[in-house]
Amino acid sequence: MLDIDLSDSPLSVDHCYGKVQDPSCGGICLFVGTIRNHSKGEPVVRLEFDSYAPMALKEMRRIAGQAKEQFGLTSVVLHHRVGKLAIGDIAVIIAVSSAHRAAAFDGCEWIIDELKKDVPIWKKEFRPDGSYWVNARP
Amino acid sequence: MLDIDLSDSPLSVDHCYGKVQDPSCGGICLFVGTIRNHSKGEPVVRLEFDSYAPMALKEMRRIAGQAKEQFGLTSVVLHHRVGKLAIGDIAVIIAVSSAHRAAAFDGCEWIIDELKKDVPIWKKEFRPDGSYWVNARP
Amino acid sequence: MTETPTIAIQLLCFGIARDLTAAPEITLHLRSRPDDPLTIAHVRKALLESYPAFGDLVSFAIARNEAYARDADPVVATDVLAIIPPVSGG
Amino acid sequence: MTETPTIAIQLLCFGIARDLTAAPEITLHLRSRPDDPLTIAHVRKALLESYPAFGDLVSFAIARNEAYARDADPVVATDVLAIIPPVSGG
Repeated sequence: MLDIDLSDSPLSVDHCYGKVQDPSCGGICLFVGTIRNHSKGEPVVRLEFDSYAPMALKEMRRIAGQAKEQFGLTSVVLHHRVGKLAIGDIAVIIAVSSAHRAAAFDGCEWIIDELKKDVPIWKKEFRPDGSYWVNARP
Repeated sequence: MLDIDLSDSPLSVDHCYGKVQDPSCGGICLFVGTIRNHSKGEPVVRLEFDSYAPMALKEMRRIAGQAKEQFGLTSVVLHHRVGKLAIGDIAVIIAVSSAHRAAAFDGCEWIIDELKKDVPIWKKEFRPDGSYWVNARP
Repeated sequence: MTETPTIAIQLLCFGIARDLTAAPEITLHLRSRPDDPLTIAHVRKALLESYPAFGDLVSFAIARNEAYARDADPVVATDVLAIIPPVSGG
Repeated sequence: MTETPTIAIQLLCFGIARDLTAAPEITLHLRSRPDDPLTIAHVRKALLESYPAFGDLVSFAIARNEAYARDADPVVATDVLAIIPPVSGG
């Protein structure tokens, strides 16, 4: 099972856990990415995510499907938030279930690494001295 | 922060997530171990966990503390269920937060590996043909 | 010698691209010659000529029909193109 | 030659150990001689003599005062000992 979502509503860890839970699986790994109050030594006050939604969903589905295949996962949930977020809010949840726990850890970590490389979502950090699109400038 | 618990009440993923969530941390990894409906090809109907509670709590605290130190984690939650469990119930939740996500994945996986080696908790599987203490006999 | 007609190429703008163009979408007018058909590389070059500020970014990709495109990929007027600045999700 | 008095050693039983002894706790009576003071190894040997079924397990450890003990570790009457069959938590 693959469940992919881009949402401007708050994400729920329990909800994502419930979706991958399966009586045949013993191991579930989740990664939760949250908004930090600092970035490269600078304070961060709040944050906005822009996305190219149809392409982001396609890339997320591709990554989740490839992980399921490559690591032999049973289910993959990949939910990303967009819009305005406050410190501590959840930006992304990845939940994967597997018969073997090593595959769950490896698959979950691979998904977040790939997501950060390829999915067209952009983070704008609001600091006391202004706002910055993350990674955009050298 | 370390939070260690052995409990005969149901475990909550959201509760453990909330405990490690921290405005200074960007990466949280959780492992959830659940009761499978099969084990080594045999159907499993339900399960009981026995524990040597004071020693189990000491070992859990030692493992969590060592992981925090070794992987530079911010917080570690390690909750294990005891008593009678049904298929799909949560046996263990490990939640760790960290500034860097690679450390969160590595620390979380190390904790479940160590827990399965050292913590004095015993699983009795109830199958259609009888009940068996897991790992006890060759 | 007849002038090759121009093709209007629309480019969607996200993240910092929207700030640099001050628009959610821009149009570039490009020529596609039989001996030099239009590719992503031409679009990239035309974008940098019209909006030199894109040269200050770490990099940027161009998506065609909601997938990453390569410089050599052909472009036709009905393609949906988008500027993809360095991503920062997660 | 005077007989060395026996020491009563209590052992807590968990998991399959409780099934094999049919009790949550057993008592073994052991001698501690000045030239051969009581250790975990003696307790292990006495347990296997009184309850040979422990020999059928994959292995078992003995905990002393809520920590894994080694065979050479000394044992006194006030120590809290426990039989630790192969664990299977998680």
